[in-house]
Amino acid sequence: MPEFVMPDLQPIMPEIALTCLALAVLLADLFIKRKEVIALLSILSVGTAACLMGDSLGVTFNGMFISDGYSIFFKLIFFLNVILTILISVKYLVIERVNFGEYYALLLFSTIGMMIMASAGDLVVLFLGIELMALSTYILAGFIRYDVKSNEASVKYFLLGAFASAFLLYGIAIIYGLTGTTNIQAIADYIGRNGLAGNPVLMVSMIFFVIAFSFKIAAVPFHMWAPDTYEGAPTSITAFMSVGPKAAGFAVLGRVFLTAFGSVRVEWAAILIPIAILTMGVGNIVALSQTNIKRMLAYSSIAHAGYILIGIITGTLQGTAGVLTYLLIYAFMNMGAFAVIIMLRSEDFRGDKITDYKGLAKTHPLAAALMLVFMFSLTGIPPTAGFWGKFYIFMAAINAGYTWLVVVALIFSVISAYFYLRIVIYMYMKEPKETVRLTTSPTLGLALAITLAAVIIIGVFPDRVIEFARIALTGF
Amino acid sequence: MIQQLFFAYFSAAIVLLSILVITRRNPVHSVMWMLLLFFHLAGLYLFLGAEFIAAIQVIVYAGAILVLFLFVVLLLNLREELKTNRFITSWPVSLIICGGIFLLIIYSLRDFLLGPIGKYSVEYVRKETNTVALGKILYTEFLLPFEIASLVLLVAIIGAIVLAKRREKSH
Amino acid sequence: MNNYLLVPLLPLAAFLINILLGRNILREKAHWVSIFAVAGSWIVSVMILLDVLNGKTLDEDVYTWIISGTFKVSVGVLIDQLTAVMLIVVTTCSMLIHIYSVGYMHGDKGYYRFFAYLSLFTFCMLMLVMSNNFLQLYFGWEGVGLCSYFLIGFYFNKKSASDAGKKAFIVNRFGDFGFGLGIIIIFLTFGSIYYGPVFSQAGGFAEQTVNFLGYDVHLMTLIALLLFCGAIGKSAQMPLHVWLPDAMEGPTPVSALIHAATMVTAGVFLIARCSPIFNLSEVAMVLVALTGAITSLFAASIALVQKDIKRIIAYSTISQLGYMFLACGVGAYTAGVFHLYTHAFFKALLFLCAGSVMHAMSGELNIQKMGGLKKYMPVTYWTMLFASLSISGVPGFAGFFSKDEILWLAYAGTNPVGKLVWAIGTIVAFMTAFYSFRLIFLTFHGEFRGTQEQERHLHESPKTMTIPLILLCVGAVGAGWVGIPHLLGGGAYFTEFMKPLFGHPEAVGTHAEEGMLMMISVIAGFSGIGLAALFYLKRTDIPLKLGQQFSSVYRVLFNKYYVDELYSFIIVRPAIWTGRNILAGITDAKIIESVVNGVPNAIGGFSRALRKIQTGVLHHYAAVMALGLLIILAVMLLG
Amino acid sequence: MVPLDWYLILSATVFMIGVFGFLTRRNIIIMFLSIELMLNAVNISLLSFSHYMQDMRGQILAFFVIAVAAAEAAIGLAIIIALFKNKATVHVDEMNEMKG
Amino acid sequence: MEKTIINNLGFPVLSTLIFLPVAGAVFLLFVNRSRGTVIKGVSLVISLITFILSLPLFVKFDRTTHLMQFVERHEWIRAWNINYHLGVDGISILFVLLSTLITILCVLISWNSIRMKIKEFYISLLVIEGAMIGVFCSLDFMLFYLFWEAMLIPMYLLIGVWGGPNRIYAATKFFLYTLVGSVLMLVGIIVLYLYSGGTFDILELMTKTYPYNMQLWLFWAFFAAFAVKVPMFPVHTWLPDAHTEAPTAGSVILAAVLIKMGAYGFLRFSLPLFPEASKAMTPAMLVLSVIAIIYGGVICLAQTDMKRLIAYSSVSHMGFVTLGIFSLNTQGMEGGILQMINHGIITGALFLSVGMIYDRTHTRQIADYGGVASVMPLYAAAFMIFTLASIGLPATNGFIGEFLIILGGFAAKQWAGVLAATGIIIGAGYMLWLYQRVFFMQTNPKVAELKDINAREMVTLLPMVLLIFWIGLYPNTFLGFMHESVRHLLERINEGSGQEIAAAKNIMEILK
Repeated sequence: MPEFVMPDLQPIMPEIALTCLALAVLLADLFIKRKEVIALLSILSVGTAACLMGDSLGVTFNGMFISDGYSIFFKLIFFLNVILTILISVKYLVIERVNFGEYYALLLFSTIGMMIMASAGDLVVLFLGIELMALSTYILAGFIRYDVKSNEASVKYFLLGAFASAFLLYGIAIIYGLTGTTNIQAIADYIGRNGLAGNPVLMVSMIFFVIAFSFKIAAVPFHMWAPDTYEGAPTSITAFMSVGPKAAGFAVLGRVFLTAFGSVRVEWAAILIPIAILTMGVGNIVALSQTNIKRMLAYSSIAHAGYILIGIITGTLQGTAGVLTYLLIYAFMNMGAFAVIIMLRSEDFRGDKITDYKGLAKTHPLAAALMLVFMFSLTGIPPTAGFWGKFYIFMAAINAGYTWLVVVALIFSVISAYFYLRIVIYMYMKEPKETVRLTTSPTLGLALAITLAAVIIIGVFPDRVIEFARIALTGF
Repeated sequence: MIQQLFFAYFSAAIVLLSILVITRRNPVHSVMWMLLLFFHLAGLYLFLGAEFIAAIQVIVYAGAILVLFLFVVLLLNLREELKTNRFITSWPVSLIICGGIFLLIIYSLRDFLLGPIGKYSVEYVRKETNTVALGKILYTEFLLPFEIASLVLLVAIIGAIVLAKRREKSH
Repeated sequence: MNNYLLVPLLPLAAFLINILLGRNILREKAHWVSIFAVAGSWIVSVMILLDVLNGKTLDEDVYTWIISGTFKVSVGVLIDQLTAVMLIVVTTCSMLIHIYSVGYMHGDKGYYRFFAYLSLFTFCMLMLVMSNNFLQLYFGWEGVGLCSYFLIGFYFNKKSASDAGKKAFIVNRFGDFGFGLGIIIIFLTFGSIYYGPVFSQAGGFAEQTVNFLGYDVHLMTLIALLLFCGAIGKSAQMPLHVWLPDAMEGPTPVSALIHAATMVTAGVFLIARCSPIFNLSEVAMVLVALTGAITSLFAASIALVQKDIKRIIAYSTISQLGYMFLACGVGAYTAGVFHLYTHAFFKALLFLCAGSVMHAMSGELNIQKMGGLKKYMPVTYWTMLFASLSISGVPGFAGFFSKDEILWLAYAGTNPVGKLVWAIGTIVAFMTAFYSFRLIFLTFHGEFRGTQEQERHLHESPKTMTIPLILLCVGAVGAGWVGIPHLLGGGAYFTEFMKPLFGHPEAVGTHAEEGMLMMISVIAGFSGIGLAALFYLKRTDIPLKLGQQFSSVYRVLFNKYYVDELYSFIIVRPAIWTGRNILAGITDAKIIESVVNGVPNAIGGFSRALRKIQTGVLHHYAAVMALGLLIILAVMLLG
Repeated sequence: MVPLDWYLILSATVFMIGVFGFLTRRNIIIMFLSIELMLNAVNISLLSFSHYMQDMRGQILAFFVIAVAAAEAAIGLAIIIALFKNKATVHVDEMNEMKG
Repeated sequence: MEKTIINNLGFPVLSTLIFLPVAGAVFLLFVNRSRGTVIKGVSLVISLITFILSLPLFVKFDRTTHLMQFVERHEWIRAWNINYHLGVDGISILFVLLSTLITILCVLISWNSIRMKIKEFYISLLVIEGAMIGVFCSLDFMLFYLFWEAMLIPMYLLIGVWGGPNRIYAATKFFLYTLVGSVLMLVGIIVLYLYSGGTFDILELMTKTYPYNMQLWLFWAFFAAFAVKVPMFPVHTWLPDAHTEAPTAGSVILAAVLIKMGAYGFLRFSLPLFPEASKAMTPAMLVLSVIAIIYGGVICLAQTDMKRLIAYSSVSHMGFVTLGIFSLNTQGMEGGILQMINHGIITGALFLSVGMIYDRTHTRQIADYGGVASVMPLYAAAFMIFTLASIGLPATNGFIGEFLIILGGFAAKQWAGVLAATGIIIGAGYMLWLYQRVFFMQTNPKVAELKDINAREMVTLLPMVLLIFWIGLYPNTFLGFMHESVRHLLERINEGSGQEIAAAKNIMEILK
């Protein structure tokens, strides 16, 4: 008969703080008219959470909540993601005429969900974290209520999301039945102890997990929602989704598969390798023939998921570190790209067609130059940050003996060069048809400055990031 | 023996009702069948010694969620629904896929081995009622998930408001 | 030593000055620089000759040109009898022709350019003859080729001229291809490309056979023949003779200097220079002899029917060069060089006279349209007459002695084909006499057949042109006297002079035989002259009749045996055709590019096809997910 | 005593019926109901596990499932209403503004 | 890890050479784009300073050792033991100098011909210069790869933005072609790194020996990258397009420096790292080289576009270079390296010249010309010199290189030498034909009014002319740099395997 003992709240402080602050933001929205203030508040609350994360190492709620380097790194990515999203949203929401305070609150809740996912030590927590993140994102995707595309985006995302989480639940149920526990570590021990490796039922549950997580990271063939949702959702949310939930998905994927199913790596690697190849292939190849830049970046983000999966497949610390690094870098460069895209949006102009970028270098050299950098970074050309992400993962893969997989990945990345270059071609090598008017704002400028600086600096001095990723994984 | 019969009835009913739920043309009917289905499920749960969940199934699920459905269904008048066809044209393909998956799952279940037996035997639970036992775990071991669940519900509320409530488009 | 270097450097300086300042500053005074330079090097050459006569030879490096591993070569100077003779020939002709050009090129807009090129040519030629190693020789070799390219194409606005220049250069490249390989193999054989070590070690490899491209060949033969390739090209021997007739597009002084007196004889010089190697390969010798003989016959036969005054002389040059090769082939290097030396004078003279004629005829070349010029331009007439006598081998004239010595040594020499080539040589002697005098008679005797205003404007050329003619004429007549054979009570000084280099050519035969052969060749010469006189002075109808009777033969001869057509058919056209249709058309455009562009296009198509899956219908998305699940389950559970 | 497998088969059956409904019905509400079916199927197996393992966690899980189901229902129906406002249809296959 | 000679000048010369242009580019970012002359002036000054700063290398270089000189070494990425490690030896130094010189000329030649996006143009140009020098100085594989790839971006823009009508196709082709090659090299690099127990340091990697099979794989992986850059047959088809479409400066840089990187890569990496594999692959390489020589030459005969013709001639000349390199003996290799420089100078000069006349007539079609010599005598003279150098006339630099290469090639494989020599004939054929069609014959009315080259253009061409004769008449200045490094490289290749192929000693060895 366990007596109730107050659990140690130190590790979970960031989450708690952020939750309270999010609620505060929600309330503040009621009597603050200037939404910029709300945005500022949200950023501050994220900042607070980040500060609290400093000394939050530890495991609590009897193993249900793990705050280790791994989760902290991911949380940093989430913070980064949400802050940049807020920065690029401020002006954009006004343009889209949906300038409501809930937006920021939901962003924060979604972030909390991701944080919980990252440090979930128990499948229940994990599941709830996913739901928290997902539900908020569904709403955000459909945030432009009067816009059919936005509706459609959120409907598709929601229905398929619910569909996928049903599978996740089924998986959890089965694993529970097999092991009698939902604690990830315990599952790992149980599988190890009772030699469940190769048990078909375990396999089935594992496959269900694969589906659910693949859905979150938009891996082929569970990616179908991504292009439509990315295209329909508000651009700022597209940016948000293309980084945050994806990263969170990888967080849980890594946690579950490397810990719980660590002992049956061979099996799930056999599942993930084809998925990874398909993901890179479909993502890169279909992106070639896109006409809408948001959609193109959707496919590009699918492709990137493919590269990152390789890091997971290796199952080594090096590979995992690669995943962390890649996601961090990806956050910067993708956010940057979306920031530029948002600039083109103005009241009377959607500006999400690739053809809208014709001659941008002539009309707006600076914006074009920024886009150039981000595109080359996404391609992975040194000396941009994107290169080091790929490099890290590929090195890990080769080290783990997956040289052929790396060659495949590299071939696909060459293909990807083509559609990233298309943007450059349009911007630099074609004549502008009509002059697009850029809508800029200080916050947007700030976001661009941050991302650009990061892409370049990490590109030239990646040492810090790499070291950080390595340190984060000590004891994982 | 009696148990088998009991189970046989419930399972048969459940399967039948589920089929009805997804095949009815009129959503109202579907919801109704769903309602009936939930009661049967509740019964099954009782049979599995989960009184509390059975109760929730009836009160929350049937009582709240389904009614919500009903409201929505009635809110959107669906006259044309009754004319158009209910399945997408390519439903046989889906049928094959589902059948395949089903068979494979069943096939895998052959060698299912159950996890460790815990202490909550029927007698043990009967000593302190199911609800109490549940509550104890819920508020000690599963405190964190419980809190998170509350957050989830909160988000749901906000979301519902944001999406559904009329509000003049802010400048 | 140092002043020896003046020989090549003065012309070089002249070239630089002219090319840099000529256009704007010197203009029509350009010739002074060149003439003084050449005169300077002529004087030095004479000093060198005297030194050599006093038995003072020299072999020194000036500076190191290339070092790479064991491969080392410098720019150096080698002075010996051969060099000395060549120096005299080159500088003398060059100087006289420089002077002649002053009058000939007067008022040409490329005046300075002309003299610059002449000086450059002189420089290269001198580098060639003074070199002490093969690579420097090659340098001069290509250098003179370049100058001839420039000078042939001097009137570059004329297509024919620029064509001819290009042709000369490329045909020569074919020869140099072999020459270059020869040098490489020499280096690989001897580990050096200096004459000294090479020739001294050559004996050691006399019997060496090596595997070349899979065939076992006699090393020395291989080297000799490769070098001979170069010689053939430069000296316009068959089958690479085609460029020389076209080279007549250039100004006449050029034809005289480069395509008669000096450059074309470089081939002969090369073989003479490499006699130690050639001597070790009988095969090579025979081949050289035959090539020479056949070429001379072949060229002479063409010369019989040509109408173009310069072409006639050009073909006669080819045939005379054939003579020299013939000589070398039979081992009579001395005779070959001797003929080279005499030929330089009378052939240069012939050309200059032709030039003078053209000058008077305002550029007319067709001898059918001339005639009776004797009274208008006596100097030209007499000098040309002497030259023709000399070339026809009329006793006492320069040509007689050299030609005669060649024939005698061919006959009496040890070369297996000696007798044969002697026979050919004699026939050629006859033909030579015939066409030379055909030229004289048609040009200077009889009635003038040109137009009225041409006739009105006929005149003797200016002093600057006639004086060189006279001077050369002296050479054409007297140059041979340094080599009067013992038979005629001469001292055969030339042979003696050359002995240190070539030794004494062994000839088995009595003075009687020698005398008889001499008679035969003299008869051949005179009969040729006589026949020409008959045809073109008395019975001027015969040639026409013959022409009609043997029209086919006539046509073949007139069209130079269609060699040009043949080459363009088997080499030039196929090359361009392959380039355009096979390589550019098929390999690049069709094969490689179809891959290079095909792959992206295929991917693009695939992409468009793959897009179709994304139907936008939610059910399909879910179905795809389910399908994925099904496949994974199936593979993992059943597979 | 009913063998556990029966329950599992039942749950699988219901689950797949739900999946089938989701894959084939055009009406968004019914699709949604299908998802509810799937969740309930999961609950069946959870509870049966918990019963046969004599372990409470299963029930707890089922409890959370229901909670989440409620939340999803709220959001989902809200989304449906929002959609219906813009585009008076509940037929999901008619929403293909975005494709390719 | 063998010792190196630390930079003995007062300042980090190599870093300066690399980053001064980059800094210049950054500075240009902040110059108002309307101030065209300022931009040009700045870039001219920068490139001049860079050149002047590169001269100490030329003077202070110690020719008596093969060791790396002017070395700089700083930690860069500790995690992977990647270092910022620069240095030059006899093989690379000349390319550094060439790069600094060529850039000046490119700035000059673009002075009036580039009219739009001037700012971006000169920024790209300077960045390229930095990257080029970086490639030749890097002693760390990742650093090398970084510069190697970084080069692509500005070059891509150079072709794509300021190029001819078909520029986008050409630029994309160039970019993807090169990328395909270099990604395979990346795999190779990583494999090396892991095998060698975690170092990217080239000098350190060179001290190790690798199993034969691995060598083979890696050789081909690197081959993919280098062969494309060279370009070797059959992956040469990007070159004609790139050259034809690129602006003059672009073509010059491509021809003069960029395509040298491939051959340089063979020398610096393939040969010393995979000696056995290289030796095993020599026949294949020689065959490809010979094909390139003849193929490139013959195809030139079919060209109607000047730049395209010169581009294909580059294929042919680079064939000579690779032939020399893979003849694996002193003469061949030194000839190869020298020929790289020569080709840089000659073809660079040819493209400069074509650019000059293109600026006047805006046509590259040979048919549109004729008789130019009579209207532009000076230009014709300069072009003649370059033509002669290109067909390897003695006393020009072309001769030295080609002769040494043919000598080396013949010593390695007779047929290689003989076939390569035919390339000289073909070369004379197409170049002289080109010259005749453009400069000789009746003056084409289209060009009757042209003005002769002005002072700026003369200044642009003069250094090339001087270098052509300098190398032609006294090549030892340049060969002197190589001897030690080449000797050491050959030792490295021959160590292990018994037979000595370093120097062609006696015919009996070669003609057996």
